[in-house]
Amino acid sequence: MKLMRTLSSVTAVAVMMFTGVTAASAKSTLEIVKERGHVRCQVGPASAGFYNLDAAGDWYGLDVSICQAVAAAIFGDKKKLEIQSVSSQARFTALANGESDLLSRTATWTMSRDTQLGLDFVGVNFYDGQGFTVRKDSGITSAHQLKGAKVCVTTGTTTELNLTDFSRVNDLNISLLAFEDFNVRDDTYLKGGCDAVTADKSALSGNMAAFPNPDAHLILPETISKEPLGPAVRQGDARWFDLVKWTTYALVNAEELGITQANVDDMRANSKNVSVRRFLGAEGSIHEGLGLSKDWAYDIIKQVGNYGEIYEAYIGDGKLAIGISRAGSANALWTKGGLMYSPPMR
Amino acid sequence: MAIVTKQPTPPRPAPLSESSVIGWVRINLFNSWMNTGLTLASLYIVYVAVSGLGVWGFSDAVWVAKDRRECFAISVDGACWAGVVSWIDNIFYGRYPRAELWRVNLGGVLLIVWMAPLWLPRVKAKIFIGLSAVFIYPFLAGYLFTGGDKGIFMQTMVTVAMVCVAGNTLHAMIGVISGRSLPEFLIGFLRMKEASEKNQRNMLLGILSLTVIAAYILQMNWSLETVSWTKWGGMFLTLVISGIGIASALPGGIILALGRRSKLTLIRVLSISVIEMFRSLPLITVLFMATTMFPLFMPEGFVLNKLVQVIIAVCLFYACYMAETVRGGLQAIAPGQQEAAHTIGFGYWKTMGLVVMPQALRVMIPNIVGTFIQLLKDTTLVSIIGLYDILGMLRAISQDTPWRGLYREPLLFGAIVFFIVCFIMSKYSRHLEVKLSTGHKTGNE
Amino acid sequence: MNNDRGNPGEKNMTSTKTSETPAHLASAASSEVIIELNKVNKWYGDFHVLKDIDLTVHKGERIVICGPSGSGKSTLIRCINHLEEHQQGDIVVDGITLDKNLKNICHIRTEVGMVFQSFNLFAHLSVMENLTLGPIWVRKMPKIQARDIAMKYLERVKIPEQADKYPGQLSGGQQQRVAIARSLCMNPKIMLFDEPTSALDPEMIKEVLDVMVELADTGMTMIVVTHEMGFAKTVADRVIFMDEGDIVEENEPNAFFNDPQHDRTKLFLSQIL
Amino acid sequence: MDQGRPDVFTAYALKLCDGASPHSGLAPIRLSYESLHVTLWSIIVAANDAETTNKVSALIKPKEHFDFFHDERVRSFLYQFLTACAVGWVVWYLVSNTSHNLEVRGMNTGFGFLTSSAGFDVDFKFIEYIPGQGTYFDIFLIGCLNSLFVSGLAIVGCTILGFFIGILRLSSNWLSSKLALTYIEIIRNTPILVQVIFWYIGVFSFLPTVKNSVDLSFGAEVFLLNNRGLNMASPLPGDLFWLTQVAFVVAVIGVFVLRYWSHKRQDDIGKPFPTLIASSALLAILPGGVYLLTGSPLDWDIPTLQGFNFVGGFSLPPAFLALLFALTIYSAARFAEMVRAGILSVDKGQSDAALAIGMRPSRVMVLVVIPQAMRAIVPPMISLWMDVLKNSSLAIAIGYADVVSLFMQTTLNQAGYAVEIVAMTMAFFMTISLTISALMNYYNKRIQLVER
Repeated sequence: MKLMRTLSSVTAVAVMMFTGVTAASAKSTLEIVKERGHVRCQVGPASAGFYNLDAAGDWYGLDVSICQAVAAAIFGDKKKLEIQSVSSQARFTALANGESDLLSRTATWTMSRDTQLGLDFVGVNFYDGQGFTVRKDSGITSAHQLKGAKVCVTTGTTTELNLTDFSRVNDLNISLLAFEDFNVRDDTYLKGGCDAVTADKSALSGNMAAFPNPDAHLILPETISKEPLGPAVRQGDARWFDLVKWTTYALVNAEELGITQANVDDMRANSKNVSVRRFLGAEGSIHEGLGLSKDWAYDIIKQVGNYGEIYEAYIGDGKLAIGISRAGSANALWTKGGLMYSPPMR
Repeated sequence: MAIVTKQPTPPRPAPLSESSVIGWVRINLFNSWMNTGLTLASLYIVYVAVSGLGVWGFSDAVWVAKDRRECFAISVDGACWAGVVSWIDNIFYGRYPRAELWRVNLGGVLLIVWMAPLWLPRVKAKIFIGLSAVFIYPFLAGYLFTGGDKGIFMQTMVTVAMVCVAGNTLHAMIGVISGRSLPEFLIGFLRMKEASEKNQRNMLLGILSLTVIAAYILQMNWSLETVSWTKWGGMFLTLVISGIGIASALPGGIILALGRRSKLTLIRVLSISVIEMFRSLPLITVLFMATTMFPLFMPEGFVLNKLVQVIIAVCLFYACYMAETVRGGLQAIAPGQQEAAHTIGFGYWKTMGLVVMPQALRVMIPNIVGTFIQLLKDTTLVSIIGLYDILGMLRAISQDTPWRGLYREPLLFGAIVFFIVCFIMSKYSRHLEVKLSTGHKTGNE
Repeated sequence: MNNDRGNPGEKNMTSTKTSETPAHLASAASSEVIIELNKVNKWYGDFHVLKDIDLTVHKGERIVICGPSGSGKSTLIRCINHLEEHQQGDIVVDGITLDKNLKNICHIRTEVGMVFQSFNLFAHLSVMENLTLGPIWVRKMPKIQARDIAMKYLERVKIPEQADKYPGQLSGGQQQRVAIARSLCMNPKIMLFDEPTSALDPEMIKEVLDVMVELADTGMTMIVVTHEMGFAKTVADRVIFMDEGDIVEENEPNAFFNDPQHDRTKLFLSQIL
Repeated sequence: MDQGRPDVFTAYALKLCDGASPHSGLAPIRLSYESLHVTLWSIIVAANDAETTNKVSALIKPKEHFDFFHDERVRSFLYQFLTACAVGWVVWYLVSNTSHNLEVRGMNTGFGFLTSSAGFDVDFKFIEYIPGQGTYFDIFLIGCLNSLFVSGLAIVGCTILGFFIGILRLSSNWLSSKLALTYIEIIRNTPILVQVIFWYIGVFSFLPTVKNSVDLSFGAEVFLLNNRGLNMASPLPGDLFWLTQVAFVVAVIGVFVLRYWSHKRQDDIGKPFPTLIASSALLAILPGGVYLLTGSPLDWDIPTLQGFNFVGGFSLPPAFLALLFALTIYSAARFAEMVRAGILSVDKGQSDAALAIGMRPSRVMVLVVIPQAMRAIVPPMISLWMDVLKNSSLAIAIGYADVVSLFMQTTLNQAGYAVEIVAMTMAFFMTISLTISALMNYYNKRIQLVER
């Protein structure tokens, strides 16, 4: 009997020791994060341009930069960040039950998600739309010519829904071929297994870059769905919601004010523009509302850079980027015809 | 009249056809038209496999390249192993900080040192070494991997573990050299042989407490940087999950197997229903259930991280597998053993603990190794629910921008790694089966 | 028991050999040779098991082979019905030489019945099915006729009431007798016995030996590997002593037992008598 | 603490009452005390079942004093009571937490969602389902049917292939047995998930494009294999077609009658009747004749290439073919080992005896060795068939629409209701597994050797 008793107690203790369990009381998320010493950010299974792993084991991408910005804002150090990757099927439940503080993984902001799944979308950091890639030699120039075609799609995401709606609305009687792994989807498409591939246009152009001969394919002009992608937080903590929202706006605002990672020090020291000084904390007290230090914006831009720099580094035409040009797309600044707009920070 | 042969005829060597190669080939490969057909078909299959894979995988494979574009440049249809080579650290250690990799390697070396005495001849008290490896090593390894500040409990357990591993290694060396155990050696060394039993014991306790205090002081200022579980990954994470899985599946399996055989109706019905339920479910549904339901089971604010959820699910699932192995082992033990134990006055738990279970364990060892291989292979399923184990990492290579679209080579590399590990272990379990000359067919395979 | 095959039923009980006068070696030469081994050699890998064995057996003759274990006596009789393959020399059974030709081998095996030390009854078939399996599938005999023959031989071995039992339900002695009946149902010319009684306890040995003695009286050619010297004395025409792959001594029974020539035989007889 | 044996105890105690104490020669004065003892325990004994222990000494030792704790029936009752309380509390605790958490998170519960319409389309389905009108329950049904379809085919495939490779493993041909061994070792030592993905990526991306599909039906354009799947013609029954179906059923009954009659005839005159040819002739002529008489009412919906894709006919997606292939190959390797072990477990003497009565080796295998080997093969085969169903859940890795990927992933993702969806999926797997094992256990008992 003794043997059994010691056995069970030891295993119980071992399990407790491993969990790093924090019994959080009803404190605010910011307090929990500060107490914990790092931000827990949740991304999905690796997706090029937004969040994927490099050979050294570090995460990089647009969504990862958002998480780094939040960490920089709170702790002044973008490294105080723990990134968890959650499968698409458990992503919303993982956020809802407190495993992570911020969900930043190309989740489309839809009404049902915003109202039914216990979370709030803070804003849009990337405007995307679902499109089609076809072979140039197939002669298809518009999505409406896809009558009776077979289209490859990845399962478990809204792309499936949008394709079915698009086919039903234009009664194209499209038959879909669903894949779990996008590699296999593209491979089947390249081998002629389907006539077109449908996904968010950002992913389409990113994958096309990796085709053996990218210029034999083209992305159809039509966008069959609106895909506003943005980070989301748990419902019920307005202060934390504001903090994340204004961090994302800070990135855009910095680009509007022309503040870049390089010139942020000199801008703070001797810029004459009042909104720049107020933004970088040289004067005024816009930071109190968020419960952060006064040079929260300075830390963000110093360590992460503004929205333009992030976009070019991972999405645009930087070394690690997937080659989606920003000019003329919805992701350009509002001054350049895009939709990226930050409310005044004063 | 009797026919008698006086001298025995001398033995002559076997005729040529029996041992010559041509004879052997003729007998074994081409002795009937059906066999000839089989041989030709087999030769064709071997040729196709070797030439196809060989050419693609080796002759025009690219071993060093900066990114996939360069791979295409060097050889379009060859294998691009460069991606796998550059991702080696991720594949084996996941995102564990590269500066801290020594801790993972140390943990592995400690386990090997700790378990080695079990295979060395003339080492006594192997049961203690085995049990300490299963119950005390996890604390030392746990601290090594997670690091961070140590509570009182953690400090004591780390001290005990350090003393244990030092003692075990010393004990094993002495055992191999001189065939004696550590206490006997110490007594002889300090010429206390003729001293009374009592102060021999006091002396040993004295030495023990001295080492414990020394170890405690040693580990006081020894602190490691915290590495959160989210950074664990690759083969390291697979081994952690399957290691903890097998370590807790055994006791769980024993309890469930005893429950299944117990005379108390309620306990029997409960254990049977638990075992049958988990044995009829696929592991993937149990993992999904764990990731979606466990958070709901937790009280308000109590957050169970995903790795623990997965480990609990794997332990529950494999405890039921192990229960079947244990039941097979128990059935292989002759009922006479139990009756003999009863006749000398043993109660139920003593009979089980001291007579039946040790023998059953000996019979089950090959099957336990078999179940461990199954567990190791099944751990790859955690990649489906988002943990970056070895398979998760291999599938992530195709996302990394320089290696976009590279997914065949990593998958093949993973298959080869698993084949090597599992093949060696299955050969070892067959060797164990022969060595332990376990005639009993437990048939859990 | 009639010897010319193909004539169903056992009307004419003529047998070329009168059973009441024990045939000794001289008169056996008159009847034709049924088994002939010359210069037969066999190896297990490179262990030389049978060394230049020469043996001729006449129709109706009863041979007993004895010797220490490992002397190759079981291998010898297993070579006769090709359960073991010999590498050199040739074996002629009932006029057919044993070689790689499967048809010949099967033909010889139908003429040669064999009884094993561990009975080897078909565990998944009842006693009746065990007995009728051969006649139906090998001799292509109608089921009813096969059943009659089976019942006849079950009565011969005195256990007709066990017909519908399964081998697992019978005692060792009963199983061995069913095994003998199974071989007899094939109407063989020769019966081989490979230590039929060494796996039985004492009182069962007697009931099996009685059946064998009665079978010998019907003039069946028999080669028996056994340690039952009593059986050898009463029934055998010739006793062969083998040692380390050689036929050391061959003699008719009372000469063999009363004054053995070879000292190896003397030593063996002193140990077992 | 030892396992008491209540019913023996009571029976024994009763014997004591009528004075016949078999063992320790108790003095009769104990009598009254024992009867009191018996009545006291009747309630507790009722709660226990008839446990057995052979601890005879504990029973016959006369009870000097009424010792509450050491009496094993009390103890066993206490244990069960404690376990019942513990389990009850844990279940209550979990349920209360779950319901509380569900409310806090605003996640909806109840099975009502099964009737609400599902928005997404399914690419491979047996029953009619239009996205938008079809309900989540239809999705669950489609998922279950797809799982059973792939598992059923895989079970048949792996049993046949496994048998063949098992026999090959034992063949005298050294090369083919070694080849079978390498195949088994490779398959058993790599994770099945890697194999499923390998089959999906490796093989099915090498299939030809739609334009030059491989015609498996020798030019009749009925079976077409390409990398979009296997397209085949689906039958469109005309009005009088049911007559042909009836004729077919009659033909099948005819075959059984013929087999029975031919066996009887073989018993009488010994010459076996060529049942095989006769029955196949019957099966072909009777339904064929009726079909022609009723003006061949059946026409086939042949898949024709229109534009990009085949229209008409029934098509199996590549994910299905990959999963079927992976499951069959993986389970066949395990089954081959079982077949080999089963055949080796049959004592060599059995084949010696069969050979000794002149049987040809092939007939020995069929009549003697394999029937007995089946006894050793069937029990592990039961667990193998259940494993095939369980492994079919790996479809989620390659996107084949089985119950786990359709219901447990996509539906859970769209609609929530985690608890209900998980419960329904588990219920599906448990019912199927338990039915397979119950059926096979029944078969297993029937072919058991009759032992003494």
